[in-house]
Amino acid sequence: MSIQAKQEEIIEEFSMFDDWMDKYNYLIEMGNSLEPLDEQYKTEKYLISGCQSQVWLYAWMEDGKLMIRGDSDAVITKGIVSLLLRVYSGEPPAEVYEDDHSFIDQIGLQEHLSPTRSNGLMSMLKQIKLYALAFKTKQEQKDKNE
Amino acid sequence: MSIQAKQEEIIEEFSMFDDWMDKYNYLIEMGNSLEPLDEQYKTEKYLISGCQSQVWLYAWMEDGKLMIRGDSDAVITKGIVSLLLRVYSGEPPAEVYEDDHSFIDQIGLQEHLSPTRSNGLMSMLKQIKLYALAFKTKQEQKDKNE
Amino acid sequence: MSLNTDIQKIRKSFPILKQEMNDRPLVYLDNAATTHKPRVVIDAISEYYNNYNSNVHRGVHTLSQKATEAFENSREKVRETINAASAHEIIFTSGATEAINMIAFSYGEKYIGEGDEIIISGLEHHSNIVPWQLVAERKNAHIKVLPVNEKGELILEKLDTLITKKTRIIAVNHISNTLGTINPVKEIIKKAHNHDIPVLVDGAQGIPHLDVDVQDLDVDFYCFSGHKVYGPTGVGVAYGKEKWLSDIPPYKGGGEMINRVTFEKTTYNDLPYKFEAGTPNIAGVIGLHKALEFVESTGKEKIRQIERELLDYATSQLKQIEGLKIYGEATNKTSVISFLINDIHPYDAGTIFDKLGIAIRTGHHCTQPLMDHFKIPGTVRASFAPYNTKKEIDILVEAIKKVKTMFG
Amino acid sequence: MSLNTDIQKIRKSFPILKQEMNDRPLVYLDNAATTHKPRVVIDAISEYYNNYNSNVHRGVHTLSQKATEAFENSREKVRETINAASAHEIIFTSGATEAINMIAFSYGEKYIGEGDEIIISGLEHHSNIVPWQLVAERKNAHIKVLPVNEKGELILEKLDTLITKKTRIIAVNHISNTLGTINPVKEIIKKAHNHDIPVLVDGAQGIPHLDVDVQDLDVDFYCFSGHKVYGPTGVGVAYGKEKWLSDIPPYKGGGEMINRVTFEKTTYNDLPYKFEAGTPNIAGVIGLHKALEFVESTGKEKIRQIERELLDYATSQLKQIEGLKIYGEATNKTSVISFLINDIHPYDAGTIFDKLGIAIRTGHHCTQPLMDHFKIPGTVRASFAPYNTKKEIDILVEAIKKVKTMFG
Ligand SMILES: Cc1ncc(COP(=O)(O)O)c(C=O)c1O
Ligand SMILES: Cc1ncc(COP(=O)(O)O)c(C=O)c1O
Repeated sequence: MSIQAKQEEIIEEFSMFDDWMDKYNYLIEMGNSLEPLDEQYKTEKYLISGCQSQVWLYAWMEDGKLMIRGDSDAVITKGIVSLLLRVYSGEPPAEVYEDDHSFIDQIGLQEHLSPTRSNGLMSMLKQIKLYALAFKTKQEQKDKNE
Repeated sequence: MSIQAKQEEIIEEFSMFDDWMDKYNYLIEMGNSLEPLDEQYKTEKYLISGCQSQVWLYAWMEDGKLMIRGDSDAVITKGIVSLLLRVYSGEPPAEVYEDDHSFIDQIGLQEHLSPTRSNGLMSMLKQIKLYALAFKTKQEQKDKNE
Repeated sequence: MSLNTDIQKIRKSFPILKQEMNDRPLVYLDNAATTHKPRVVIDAISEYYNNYNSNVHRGVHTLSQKATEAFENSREKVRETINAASAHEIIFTSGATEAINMIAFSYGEKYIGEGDEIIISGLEHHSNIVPWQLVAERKNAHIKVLPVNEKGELILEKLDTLITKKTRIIAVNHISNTLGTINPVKEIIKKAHNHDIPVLVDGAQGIPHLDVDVQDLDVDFYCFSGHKVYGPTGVGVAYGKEKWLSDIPPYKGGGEMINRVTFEKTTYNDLPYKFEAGTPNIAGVIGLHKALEFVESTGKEKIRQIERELLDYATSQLKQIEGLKIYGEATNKTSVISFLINDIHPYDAGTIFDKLGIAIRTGHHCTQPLMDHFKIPGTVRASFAPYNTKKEIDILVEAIKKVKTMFG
Repeated sequence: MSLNTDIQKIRKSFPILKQEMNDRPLVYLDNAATTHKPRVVIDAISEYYNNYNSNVHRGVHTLSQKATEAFENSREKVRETINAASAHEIIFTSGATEAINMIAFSYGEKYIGEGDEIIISGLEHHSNIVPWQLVAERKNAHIKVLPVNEKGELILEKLDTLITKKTRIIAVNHISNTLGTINPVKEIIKKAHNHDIPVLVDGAQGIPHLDVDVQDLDVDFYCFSGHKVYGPTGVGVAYGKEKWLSDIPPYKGGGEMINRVTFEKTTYNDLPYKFEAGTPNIAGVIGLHKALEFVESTGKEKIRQIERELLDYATSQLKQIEGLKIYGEATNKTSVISFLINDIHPYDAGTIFDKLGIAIRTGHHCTQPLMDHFKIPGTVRASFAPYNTKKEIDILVEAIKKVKTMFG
């Protein structure tokens, strides 16, 4: 499924919720079912700064796709990590890099987008884009050299 | 003439002025006719701090009376110095020390009394009282010893 | 009068309390971070700008005189409030943090050298830790820490063994912002003075709740912020005994703090100006005056009585919630409750509280070493002011139950 | 539109201008000391306290988010105003004085050592002299002074001979507060950078009058105060190039400026927070935003045009008064006139001006070395803002004539 398609799916899922409680309960559910990050990656190196809770994001390339794993010590944050992973993990880095993450707005989590939010959704997105850019550049270099 | 009498005289003089201009012109006149302080006393030691203009006050005892001379580089300030000298110089230090300088209020110069006024009328009064206290104490000590 | 009548009367003075947050009536339980401002404070600031805005000191004109008088009257009000011996022992700063930095720097320049020791406590706010670390680093001195027991109280007996011939100063807060513990600063000062060691008390949380008498405490330095005692942001106070303030070098250089400047040699102004370089926060200082008047007219005794009732009520209600653990159970504490619910992350809880209209602080509250002591990443902290109500505590209790279910 | 129509429109924004002083309409000519505040600034402060007062950063709740957003939006506005490359190069301080002290301390800690040299100019305000003297004293470094000519201009050619291999920094103001001289800071910076020497510009008087583009100037540090640019008291800005700010150590320690605190080791937060210890002047920062918007919507070009006309008119009027001497006749100057009337003491003149409703500054204007240069104790200084009128200048001229008669 493309980034676009996955985002639309999520928007549809969230459109079913009438109130914030249901939405947060869903985020919590997703947070609780997030596959835990291997302890070896829960280090300073993978820590996203500027969050009230700790968030780690780890990424690598597999068959030309950007693979991401992440974790947090707070459940709502884990839920958000889970959303981001669902959308971006397994996609070509170039597409991840170019996406405008407008779905966040559309599922009513725009309040989390403010750069001053201490949950760091903005920081997470930034980190994912940085990973994408790094791998994209690497790949382009490789393609050129071949 | 007693401190009290001199103050009453000044109050009467000032009561003749209808507006601030006449009052200030009188202060300026007094300032201009103030006998200049001997240069040897225009030093750091006799300088009153906290004034926008420089003010020096020098005092000594003569026949049991507190004698004061003073000067300033600003004329209005000199006028005020002149007023103070007229009232306090030549009087017994104990009386100078105890006077409540209420005449300042009554001649409409109360605005100069604020401790935050940078002309330092308050500082001048304080210094005169300090001189009075010092000489008064000295005299009392002497009287005791005799 | 009943408690609630008193509270309702106080609430009327605070315009912000009519606000909603997330479509619910605002329940503001973040008073240890900053208190709200009564109308008199807000009006005093507007009035200053509308009627007599002017730079202070050295201005001959009436506007400047008016501003200067209002500014200096505030200094006198602060003096009276903490019963300082003299108004020139009151230095206006931009806040408690700057006040502590100023003393740490200036005292440190003169009295702290290589190998010397500074004692702080395990309960301190970063603002009373990092300034000392900066001095210690610059001077090659050491920090020693007075430890905390499981109830969140200082272990006073340990002080005797910490004090050595190399101890140069002791810095401790009056009240812990995270736990609410009221520290025995008078005893600490007495012990310190027995060894001729001065004491700085971080009164950021002390001033809003306690009667502070710096002469009775015999404290050497006392620092606090305006914004935590119903006053404006950007203004604080460093009180110091005259003998110290005249003795230690200035902190910042600039306008007002000098007597005479030449390129070769500069002489400093008298106290308090020696420590007040540059144009001060005039509006802030004037607002602080009104805030202290507000506290006085409300009555510190009344404030404490309300806060005590709120604390007792909240504590008993929270204790009934299974899985809720309160951090900080000092015998002598003020209206702050830090807690955790099961193993729910404070951030998760805070997010839901916010949705329910409750403004509450979560995290380490700038006391990471204390969090390390309890081996937790942070807490949820409810802190009460005399405009809070029992009903608001009920709302908090309901919210906690909801959080428990959501993350259960 | 005529000049006067423009001025009248601007005047309407400033509530204080309706005040009387000593029973006469207030003629406020003390704008270099502090400017008045437009209604939008005063209202923004009340609005903050009435609607969303809260401590900033790290608060999960909506109130704290709102305050933080307003606070950070102001930072972005400052960035835009001076065209900094990045918002995190904008450090909020309590004023220009603190900003300069901060840079002098932090830069000095890292880069100034024994025998090193600091160049300042003969036109400096005490706030850009004393901080460097304090650093020089601590580090055993020396101050060298770029001299001033009789017109009150810097003698730029002398800079080449002052710069040596030991020069570590050059600090100079953008505009002299006493004389109005606009200094050739761009040339100074170019010369300095040829020798890899950074430059701090004291922009306290620059920001209200000039278009400042820190990237175009290529200036390393630029400092100013809010209260001199129609903003609140107690807030200022230190701009620094990222490379410097990340490089130099923090100035104050406390909340917000840290990343992680333990008693053993503390790591500092990213820019700009590393330099913003403690609760900032939130209301002040929010008010500054509105002040900069006010300047923008009025138009700097318009402001300069009005000020230029007022300056030209006042200069020509004052020059016609016999015995009046103007200090500061730089070719490139802003709306400040310092003068003396015969040998009448500035204090005497100021006292009479005050009685006539004119708020004007007298004294050394915190530039004693400059007064020494001219061998005078002080001046009378009239400084104009775009809300001043030609009529007010006429009132000043009449007052000067009266002063001449009274002390004649
Ligand atoms: C040129 C200059 N530099 C620095 C300052 C200091 O500004 P503040 O007193 O606002 O810190 C001033 C203000 O008088 C000034 O005119
Ligand atoms: C105990 C304590 N000390 C110091 C501070 C610092 O105060 P400010 O941030 O107002 O400078 C605080 C505020 O959080 C505090 O609670």
